[in-house]
Amino acid sequence: MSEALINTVLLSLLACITIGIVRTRNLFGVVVLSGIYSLLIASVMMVLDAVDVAMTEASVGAGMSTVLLLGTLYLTKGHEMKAFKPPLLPLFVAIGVGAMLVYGTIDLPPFGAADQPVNQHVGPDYLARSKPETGIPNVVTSVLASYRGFDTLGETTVVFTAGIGILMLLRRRRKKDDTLREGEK
Amino acid sequence: MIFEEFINYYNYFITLFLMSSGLYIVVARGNMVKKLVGLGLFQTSVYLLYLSPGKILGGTPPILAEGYEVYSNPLPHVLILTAIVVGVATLGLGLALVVRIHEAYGTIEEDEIFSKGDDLQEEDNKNSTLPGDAK
Amino acid sequence: MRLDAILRIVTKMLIPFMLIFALYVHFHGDFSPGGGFQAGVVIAAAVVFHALVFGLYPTQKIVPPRLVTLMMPAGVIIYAGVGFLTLYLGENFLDYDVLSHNHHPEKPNYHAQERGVLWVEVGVLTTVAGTMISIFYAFAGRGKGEDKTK
Amino acid sequence: MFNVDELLLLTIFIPLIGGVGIALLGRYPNIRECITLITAIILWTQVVNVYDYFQGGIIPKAGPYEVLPGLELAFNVEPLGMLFAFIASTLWIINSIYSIGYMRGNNEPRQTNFYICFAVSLFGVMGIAFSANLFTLFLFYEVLTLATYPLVTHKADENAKKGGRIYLMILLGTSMLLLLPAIIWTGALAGTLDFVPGGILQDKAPYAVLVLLSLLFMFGIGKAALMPFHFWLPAAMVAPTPVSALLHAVAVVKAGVFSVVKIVVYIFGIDLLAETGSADWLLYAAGFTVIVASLVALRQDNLKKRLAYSTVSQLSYVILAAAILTPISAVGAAMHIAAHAISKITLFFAAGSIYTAAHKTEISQLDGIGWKMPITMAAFTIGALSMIGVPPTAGFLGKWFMLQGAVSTQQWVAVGVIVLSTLLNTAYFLPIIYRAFLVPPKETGDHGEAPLPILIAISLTALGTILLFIFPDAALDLAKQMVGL
Amino acid sequence: MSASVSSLSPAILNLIEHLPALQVAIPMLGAAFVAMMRNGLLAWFVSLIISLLMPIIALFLLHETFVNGIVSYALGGWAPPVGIEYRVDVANAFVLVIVSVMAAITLPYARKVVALEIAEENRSWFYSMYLLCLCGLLGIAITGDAFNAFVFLEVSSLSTYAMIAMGRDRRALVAAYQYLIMGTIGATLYVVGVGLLYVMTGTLNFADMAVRLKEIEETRPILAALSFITVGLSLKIALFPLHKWLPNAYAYSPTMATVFLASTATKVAIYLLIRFVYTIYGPSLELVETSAVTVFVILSLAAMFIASFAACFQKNIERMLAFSSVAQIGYITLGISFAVKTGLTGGLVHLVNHAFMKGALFMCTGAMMMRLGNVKLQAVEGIGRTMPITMGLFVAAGLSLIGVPGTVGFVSKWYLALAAFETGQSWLAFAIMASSFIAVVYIGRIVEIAYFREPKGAALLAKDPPPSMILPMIILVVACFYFGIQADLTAKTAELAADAFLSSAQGTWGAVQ
Repeated sequence: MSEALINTVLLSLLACITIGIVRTRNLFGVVVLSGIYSLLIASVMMVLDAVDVAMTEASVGAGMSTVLLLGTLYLTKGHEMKAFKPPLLPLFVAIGVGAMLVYGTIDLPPFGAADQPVNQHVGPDYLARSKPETGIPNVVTSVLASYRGFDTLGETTVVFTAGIGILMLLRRRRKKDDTLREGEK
Repeated sequence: MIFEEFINYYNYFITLFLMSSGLYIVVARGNMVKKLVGLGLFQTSVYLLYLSPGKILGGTPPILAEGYEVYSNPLPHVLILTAIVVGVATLGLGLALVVRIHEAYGTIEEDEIFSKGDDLQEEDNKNSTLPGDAK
Repeated sequence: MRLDAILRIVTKMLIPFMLIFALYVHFHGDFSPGGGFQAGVVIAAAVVFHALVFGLYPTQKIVPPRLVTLMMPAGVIIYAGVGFLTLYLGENFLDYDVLSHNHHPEKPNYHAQERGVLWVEVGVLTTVAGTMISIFYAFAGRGKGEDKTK
Repeated sequence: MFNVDELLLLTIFIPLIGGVGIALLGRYPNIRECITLITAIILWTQVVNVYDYFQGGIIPKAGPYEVLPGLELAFNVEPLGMLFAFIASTLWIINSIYSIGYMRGNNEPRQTNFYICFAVSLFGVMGIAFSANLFTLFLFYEVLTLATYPLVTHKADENAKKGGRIYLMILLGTSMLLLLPAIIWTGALAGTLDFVPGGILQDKAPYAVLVLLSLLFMFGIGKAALMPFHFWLPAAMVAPTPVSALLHAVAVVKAGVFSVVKIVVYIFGIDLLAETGSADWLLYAAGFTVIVASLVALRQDNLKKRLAYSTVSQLSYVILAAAILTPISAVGAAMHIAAHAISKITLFFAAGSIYTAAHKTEISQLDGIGWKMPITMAAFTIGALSMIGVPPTAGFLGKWFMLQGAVSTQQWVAVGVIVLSTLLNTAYFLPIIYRAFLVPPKETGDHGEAPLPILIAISLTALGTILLFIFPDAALDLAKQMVGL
Repeated sequence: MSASVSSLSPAILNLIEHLPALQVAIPMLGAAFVAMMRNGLLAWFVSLIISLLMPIIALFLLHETFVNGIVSYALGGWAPPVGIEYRVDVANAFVLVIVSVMAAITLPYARKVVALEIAEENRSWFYSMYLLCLCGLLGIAITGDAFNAFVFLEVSSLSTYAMIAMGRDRRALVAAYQYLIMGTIGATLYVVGVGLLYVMTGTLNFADMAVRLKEIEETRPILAALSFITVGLSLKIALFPLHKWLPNAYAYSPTMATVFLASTATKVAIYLLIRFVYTIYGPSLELVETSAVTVFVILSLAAMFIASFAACFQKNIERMLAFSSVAQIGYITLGISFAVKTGLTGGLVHLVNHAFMKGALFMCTGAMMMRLGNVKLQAVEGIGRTMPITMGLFVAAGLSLIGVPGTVGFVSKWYLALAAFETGQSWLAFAIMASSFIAVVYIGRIVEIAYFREPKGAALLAKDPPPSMILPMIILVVACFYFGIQADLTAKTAELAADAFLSSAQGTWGAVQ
């Protein structure tokens, strides 16, 4: 029960931070808040027993993303303009998706139960097979690199794709051939 | 009883709150950096959606060791690891685009960009001389 | 970036530890949380840290941009290469069992699995570290006005 | 050399091959026009060849070539198609001769394109004439539309562009929005699209669907110019005269009424329509078009426009004949296709001849022209008489069979329409002849007759108009075979 | 693997067995190598070789599925559902063939335009992005695992954003950004849907999911998952009204990217949607009775008409064609929503037909772009005279878009209208015809401008592009006509693919143990 309680508290904090992000117009503030957000969600992941994920989220979400966002802000502007459009459509979209999700989640199995399909069908297989088949005690690693190794290859490719894409966009060119893109100096 | 119900579904409620807020920021805000932050929130909500059902109360992380019987489900962890990586990759590419847009337009507000040409359509490409020789 | 000497010395001392930690995270990934991805991020963090304290140019002398750019595809090549190797050895794509000397199709093979996992994690590490550092270089090298670092 | 079936296929493809030849050698005007003529003559001999086989009891067939399950390309020879192919190939020769004179005489630009498109149009016509199912018919129907579009817009000025736009929009629009759904619907109902004597829709569709289908088909064939889809014809008058001749006499409108008759006879079946009465509306629609188009023609001063509305009216004669739904009137329809083709081409040739020699386009300018261009105006007179239906011209035959059919089934509306429209025909053609020969010229323009190729062509068609009356047997036989008389 | 190949030598046999993995792994590895190259020409050559290899593999796979029905390949040697499975039936193989054939045709065309539009030092990276996009698209089409599909969706999406951003002017950046936002929302919604399905079934494998869904039947998370997946993929498909990103993305991206994406990218997302609706939900939900189908029909119709009308008012040919793409997507989704074999066949055959004609049209437009600098309507005045071959091919492909009989466009329309009559919704047939008639207006407009006006400015000096670009255009246009007269290959395969989908909807895609 204490697990569930910690979980609840952390999630409530998360919701508060989210409201802060929505309302803050200073972009530096937003970046700081989103860093805190990432750390909080990493803690939630710890509570949910996802230690690998928590570690990644902490380093990527709180670390890498924040560095990138700050870098971007350094290169652009620090403040958000007031929006021209009335937020009716966005509210409608957000509420629509929310409602769809409410509709969808009402029948979901309750939190933390061991007898739901997720914990019955494929998941336990990994727990049971990892040691005898691969000899790796960290089941996340064995699933990541072996059972679903192809996903991870795809994930590596995603990183590679994004990296090349960013370099294509941002790398300083040796020669000035920017005549091709108007508006640039 | 009601409290239990509340606890049982609290994760999902927070999930959908995060998701709605993220989507709201993406659609309502015109600032391109803010939009990407909102997109991040939106993606983060998915992490909770996947991880919550995998948790078994009283379980431990899925690292097999003597003395533990109940482990949480490892599969969602693997999936979310991938999702986090995809998220940061998207964020990075998006921010790179924002930097370039700022250089090209001098602003990162969508409203200002679109006010320069109706939905990008009318803009003249008089300067778009090609680097190579066309003839 | 003319900061006081203490910071510079502390940084110089810290960075090897960060790298060692990265290696620990990587190679101990089988037994504890972590793996190639996290290790790659830590390595990238070490380089970023160095660049923040000593400036972009000195860092790029130690870790040249050309190298990190090559690391990105190199990681994918290592990872996919393991897959093609298993294909070449006559099993399915990324079926690590075949990577040991005494391979029997039916018997599980710890050694081969661990070897395969290790190599693909090396691939992940290479790509992630390379990409993260590259992105950092790209952002940092695109100063608001002039390129001060070059 | 070829077996019968290959012969049929070859016949269809001859114009296309000719077109390719013209495209390749378009740089040399003489060779180009030789190819056109030679192709036309070869095509004619081949059609005659096919006719011989056909009369000898061998029915040439090609296909079916399956496009997809249930959709086939197939060709065969049946009487009405044979008649249509024969008319078109004959008139192509004459039209080619005329074109050479006209295009050179008026120094038209882009003549190569003109000849290519003309040849491709004939390819479309041959395909339509020998089509063995609705899909093949539709395919070549659209080929014809698209191949004639560059011809209509040949002048490439604002007017031509506008005319072309209307032409394309009406023809493509009706065929895609009405005809194609009708075809697919028929396919879905009957399971086949083949032309079968007696029709394929017997017991396949309820009354309401039959009515709807008949509406879709009849209005969908925009080339038949049933009102209100007729105004592409006047719009297309911007084209050079040989093209107008092609549109009005040889190919396009004929393809339209040909398709109408074919669909009435081979898809619905005369009996089915007569029993269920699902196409009764057609009689009125056609009768309306006949009368109204004639009235509109009366008010046109532009010669080509008056001829155009005359065409609209005459086409609906054919539809009317088909709608009377007796075998004998169907014979009349077939005969009228032939008669109208040869007489209308004469009239258009005459109009073009006047334009080439005197550069006159309005009827009010024609005072006394008959004495300066006697051959042209004599031919015009013969053509006009045929339109009115006076013996000894071909126009009489069609009307005769139609009347016979209408009277035998006591459809007095049809009889009334035919009689009334004959009067109207007289009313808009006679004044032209009167002006040409009996009103003295106001101005003294110095021009003589048109160039020789034009005169040759025009004399041939005028002669044909009379010969078809005197020797109608071949055409009549085919028409009767169609309905099994 | 099958009797037909058993006579081959063991090495080849081994290779054939691993074709599903090679189909995706080769472009992936190729992309990594290409990214290392400094020479753009070499990068092009390697990409060309890989692109030419892909259709061969895809056709082999298609042949295998003809012989064996379903080809299953366990990646990593782990049997599904524990491992990731590649599961190929006629339907996947059909999509694989479309994508890879279009890739193989695009690449020869690409060398000149890429050399012209992409800065030299970015060229090899651009080809690398292209290969990654190809890899991602093939990966989505071939996989039998819901999450794996997401990963490859992202591979293709991220590379697409990067390619679009390389466009001619700064608008490309904004277009790429917009697409990035929309695309990521779409992908995330897809993941949410998959997440709900995963929570309810405990599996990610398509076939396993289908079996287990049948057991739990209609619960609300399942229905919500369907709507999340549908909306998410519809964003990727650019189904009306979620199409806003597409016109800008197609109009301002580099020519090669436009040609390749227009003929492949949305098709794969459509495939994935059909896979979910038919194979996974098919056995447990009554397809025809869901009111979702009605919504789909309405949206398809809206796309067919509104986007077609919008196309009529565009001043830029690429934008016009992009709007036309949105309309054509409407045909495909309409075909799917008939839920009968004829309709599904129509939708599927339009996948390939649309790839042919849009590929050809965008290639022609790219050639105009190359000669004129832009493709606004004023720019193309009179090019019917100065660029006769390009314009002729444009008109020919345009006829196919209109759906003139004898072209592939007609074949698609035929199936769709037939399905409308078969299902008793005759009015839909008329709607299909009416919307395709709008194509006459916008194609006709360009024809009039290109042929009835005098060339001026750049158009005066323009000439047809070099043979390396003409040839792919001709191939596609000939395909437009050949498969319009002889539709055996495309239509029959599409029919088999439709059969595969429909039989999978009966729960015969096979259970996995």
